[in-house]
Amino acid sequence: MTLLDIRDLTVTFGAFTALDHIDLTLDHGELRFLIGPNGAGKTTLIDTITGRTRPTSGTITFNGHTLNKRSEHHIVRAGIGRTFQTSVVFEHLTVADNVDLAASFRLRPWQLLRRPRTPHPEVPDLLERVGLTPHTHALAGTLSHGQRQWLEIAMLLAQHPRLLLLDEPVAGMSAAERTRTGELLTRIAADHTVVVIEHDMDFLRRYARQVTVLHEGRILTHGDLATVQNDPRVQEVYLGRTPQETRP
Amino acid sequence: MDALVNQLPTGLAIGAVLLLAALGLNFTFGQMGVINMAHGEFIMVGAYTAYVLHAWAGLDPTWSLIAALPLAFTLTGTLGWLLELGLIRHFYGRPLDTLLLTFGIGMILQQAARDTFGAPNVDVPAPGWLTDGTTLPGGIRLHHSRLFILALALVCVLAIAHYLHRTHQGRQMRAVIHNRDLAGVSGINTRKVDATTFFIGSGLAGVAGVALTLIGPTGPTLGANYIVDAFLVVVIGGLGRLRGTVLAAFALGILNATAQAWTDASLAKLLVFAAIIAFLQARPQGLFTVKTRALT
Amino acid sequence: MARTRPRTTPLAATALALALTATACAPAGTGTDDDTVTVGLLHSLSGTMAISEVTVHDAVQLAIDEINADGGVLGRQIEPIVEDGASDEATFAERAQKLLQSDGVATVFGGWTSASRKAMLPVFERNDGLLWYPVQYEGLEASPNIVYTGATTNQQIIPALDYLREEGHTSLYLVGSDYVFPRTANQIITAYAQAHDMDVIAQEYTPLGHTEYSTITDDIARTAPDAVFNTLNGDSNVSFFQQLRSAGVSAQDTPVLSVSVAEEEIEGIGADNITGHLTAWNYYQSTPTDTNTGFVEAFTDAYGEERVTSDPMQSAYNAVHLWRAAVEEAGSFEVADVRQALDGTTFEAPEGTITIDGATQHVVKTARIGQVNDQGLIDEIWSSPQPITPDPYLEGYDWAAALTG
Amino acid sequence: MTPTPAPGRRTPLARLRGPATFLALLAAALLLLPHLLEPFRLNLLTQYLCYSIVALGIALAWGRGGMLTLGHGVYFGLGAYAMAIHLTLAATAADPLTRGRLPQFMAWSGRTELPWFWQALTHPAAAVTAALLLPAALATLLGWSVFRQRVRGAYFALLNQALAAAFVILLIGQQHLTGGSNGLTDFPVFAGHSLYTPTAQTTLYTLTVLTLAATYLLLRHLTHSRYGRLLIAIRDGEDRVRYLGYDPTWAKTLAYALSATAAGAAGALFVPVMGIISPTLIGVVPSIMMVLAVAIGGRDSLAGAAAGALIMNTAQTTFSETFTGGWTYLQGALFVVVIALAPHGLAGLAHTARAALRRPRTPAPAQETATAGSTP
Repeated sequence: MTLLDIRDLTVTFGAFTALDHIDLTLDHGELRFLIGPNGAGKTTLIDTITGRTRPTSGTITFNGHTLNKRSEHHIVRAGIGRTFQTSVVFEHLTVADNVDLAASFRLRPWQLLRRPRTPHPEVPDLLERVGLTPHTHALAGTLSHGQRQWLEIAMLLAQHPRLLLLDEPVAGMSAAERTRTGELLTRIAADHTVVVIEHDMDFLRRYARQVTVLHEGRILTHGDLATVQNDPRVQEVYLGRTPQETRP
Repeated sequence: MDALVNQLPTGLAIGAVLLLAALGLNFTFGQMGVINMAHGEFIMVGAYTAYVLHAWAGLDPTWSLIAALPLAFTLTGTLGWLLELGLIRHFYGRPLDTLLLTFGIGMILQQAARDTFGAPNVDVPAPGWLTDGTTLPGGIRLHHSRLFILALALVCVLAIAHYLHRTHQGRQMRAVIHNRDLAGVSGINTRKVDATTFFIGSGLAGVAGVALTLIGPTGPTLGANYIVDAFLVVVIGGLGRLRGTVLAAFALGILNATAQAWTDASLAKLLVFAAIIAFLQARPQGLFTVKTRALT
Repeated sequence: MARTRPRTTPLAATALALALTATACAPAGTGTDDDTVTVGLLHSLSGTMAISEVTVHDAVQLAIDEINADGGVLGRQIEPIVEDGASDEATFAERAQKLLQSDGVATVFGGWTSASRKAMLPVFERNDGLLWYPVQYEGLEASPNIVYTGATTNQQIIPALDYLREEGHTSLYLVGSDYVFPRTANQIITAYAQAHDMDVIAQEYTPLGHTEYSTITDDIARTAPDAVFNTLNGDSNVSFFQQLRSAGVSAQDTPVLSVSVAEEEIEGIGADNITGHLTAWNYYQSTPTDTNTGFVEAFTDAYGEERVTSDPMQSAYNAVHLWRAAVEEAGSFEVADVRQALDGTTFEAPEGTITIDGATQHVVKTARIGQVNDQGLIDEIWSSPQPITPDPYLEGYDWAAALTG
Repeated sequence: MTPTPAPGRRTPLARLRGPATFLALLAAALLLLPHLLEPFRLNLLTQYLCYSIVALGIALAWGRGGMLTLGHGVYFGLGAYAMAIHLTLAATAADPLTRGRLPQFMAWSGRTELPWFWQALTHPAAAVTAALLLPAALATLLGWSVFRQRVRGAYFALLNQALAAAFVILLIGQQHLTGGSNGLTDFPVFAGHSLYTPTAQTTLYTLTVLTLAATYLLLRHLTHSRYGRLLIAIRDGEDRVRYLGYDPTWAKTLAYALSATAAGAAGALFVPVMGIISPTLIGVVPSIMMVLAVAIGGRDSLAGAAAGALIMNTAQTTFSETFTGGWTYLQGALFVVVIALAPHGLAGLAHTARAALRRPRTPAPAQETATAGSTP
């Protein structure tokens, strides 16, 4: 059953075409990896789905509703959550408050104005899931890079999205942190639809099932990891230029 | 329509003054995001440079005007450079703190001017050839001092455009603005570029100050009178866009002149403010925008 | 880094602040003892108005020094308590209150802008103090707690109009800063013009501190009025005269009569730009009286050769002498007694003999029209036939009846 | 970086300390000071406390919400003018000589009848309501329209500044409605009571202290609600907040409007206390001064901000009485030093000093902060 349906999506910035007639569908419960060299349009695609960038033409349908002209917070409320390449948690709030804030967005405005006696009931459980329980009352600004990414994932889960879009969740992580994140992802994917942008080939090999390759704003190919890896066009795209394992 | 044509020279003249005052901000605010509230006081320092050359060094009005332009540029540029070096560079990324900080600096500079030159306005006589005007056939009067300021503003714009696009340093500056980290790893000394940007931006304030002595009072609060409008010009033009600043300055100038002809100067200012709010509804980022992916 | 902070520390800071305020509130000195009498000097020594008010402050100081050298008032030396109005009306009111309540001064010399006077007025009325206000103003006021030593409208604006009419200038162009004095003055001018067959071609107001006058100067060049009546304030005059000149308007064809441009402003405007134009005051540095020669000499001796004297300075200087005369007449420093003695008090002032009119507490004075010369001084070219009795509400002028409402 | 005690884990004593200090201060301010201070000083203190109320609002909008509002003079002015217009009408009606006539400046500006918005303010209750609602309405309108378009940071600050400049021009230009640059002055009565008696001054003082305390409690409640956290989140990452499903527009508009209302209330109190309101009290520079007082006191502490306004105004009076021109240098230097070296203001300094006293010679390793929850 289709959850997200993108038809003929084009995004241009002035003379530059970032996305060029993209068609893409995602089914319920899928774990999809999105790869491609720098400038392929991966982040632009996520930005466009989440309302950060406006499509020049084409339609995005989520769960039967068109998202084209909705603003970011409406799209979140419709059930799409995302993270960013550089993690942005609220450094001056505690870890628990970060998650609590993410979990409370469905409260009515006047409910927000009340002084909370206890944090949102789901907070301890969510922190447990991402392994941040010992840091519950620490300021988010004191977390390490990996911990911040996990906090972001916890905040994302707190929103109960139907679709999670993760932009390079393991970039800059240590090997141990990657493993932990990978396992976390697998668990999450069991009951969510997840799209992951990732460069790290090793990580892909370990956790990816379905992979979509973007190149210069177009979809180059799509399939399971082995098929994609053996596609000569993909090899050319990646080998024909400098390897793009990491970004600055 | 007729009124508009009549008001065009005045509008251009007001626009040229705004442009001169705002050009420096285009560097410090537009390119670097630093709100330097002491910019107005730099303008004042430029004006007093012209005064000192005339009254203390005894140059005649023409020579003191000509000599004051480069001298004021260097002087206020150096002041700006020192300010950047001593204070502002520690506050990049905190524009609002910089704003308050430089307001304090401005207060000090203003009082210093009052103590050095006295509270009353001083006389900076314009050269004889600038105090006259020419009447065009249509009855439109061209003030020579205004023409001079317009020409000076255009020369500055061309010089800046040349610097940014045709010189090595200028290209480096644009590279730093476009992507600071990338420029840094490509071997550009971003600290040096910041300092240069601030030097030029502040120096332009000095040039504006010299020009303003031709049409207004020279006193300790000279710069403060222009600063609010000058910032609005940069906001409307779009941060860091030279084209935008030029267009916005003249648009505001003409709007002001037309509104003034239609009502009076007080209401004209209000109308202009309302127009700015309305404009920002349509173009919150100003006339010309730089797309960025940065998350704020 | 911002943090959610415990609330106790800032509250303690508040406590500290309160304590500080309390210490700052130690009781201050008292009014008079056997050898001295304290008076308040309250002008803007900082801020935008300092330009004008510092000179007035200096003139008051000069008068105090003269009187002290001459044996003081009722045998007591005058001890001035100087306060800074800081170009801010609230500060004026606040300092006036301090002078009257905490310092208990005998009288206060102060103010320049109408706004500062209006701000101080209730303070003086509430505490029954006495303020000496030295600047020409828009009239419509006669508080028993203020003595007005500058001109009211019928001693400056109306004589100026009389002069223009005598000269045959019947079409007038009005330019003013947008505040009380110019607006009121222009109302009077308009009513006067209607009653005397003169034309008011235009009335233009610009915000205080405005510097863009080319729209107006070009308009003056185009409409070619007989004269311009200028009520611009301070800085704006500089831009106005510069731009008027480059608009090609000359003093011969279209003289500008200014009521707020005195000797000390001419330096900033540039004598070149204003030579030949007219002013209306009651006193000029060049006013030919013996007292004036002495006054100018004493002033330049005290404050420097390059300093000039002007009407408001002279009025402020007169105020101190008038106060002394009234006190000595009353034989008392009490405000009620001094007020009783005000009527008829005279002083041989630099502008000539002046007398206080007890009914209005204004000063009877001669109106003078001057012309700016290329030295930056003003030459008297016309004066009213006799000293004019102050009429702040213009009750003696039929054509002004509609104005007072 | 010092850790923050978690709200839930404070000891009962710490729980008590805040409210106890607050009540002690309030009692001292209400019961002691009126007897200790001579009337003139009490009057000054009341004025300063009015600015403290403004500071509380700015601390909410700027310190929490990151909206640098350089135009709070406008909201202060709206409250002040609403009250001043009412008091002018009351003064005209109270004096048998002027009863039934227009205020003098109006007659002289050529008006023949009272403008409608003057008439609307005849009743004291109407004046108080307007003093609170007008600032709120203008701030809501302006805030909503610019926040919706995501105008923020420096742009917002500069727009506010331009608003202050335009408002002053309007007040001066519409002399026949506003009294022009002279402003409005001389207010002997309010609701039938003389304002010139010592009792009236003490009553005004009490009223100001109570308003300050109420504003403090209200805003403190808000900063401890989820809304307070949301504001901090918006300050630190407005775009990120959108992806949490919140619309920052209403949250920011609310904070801005509340802060404007506080300024309006302060303005309404200021007028009978000071006896004057005029354009120079509310223009660009006074507006910046209001913000600087908050910077000095500590932008992220409500009480610090209020104390900042009190201290700055006290210092202004004390120092400018002693050395007139030099005060400007000192003030300028003070701003530079505080913002450069103590970005959290005096409250931040006090906090650091207290922390240093409490834990002498215990170097705080960076890691410790990660488990900061248990630190007292």
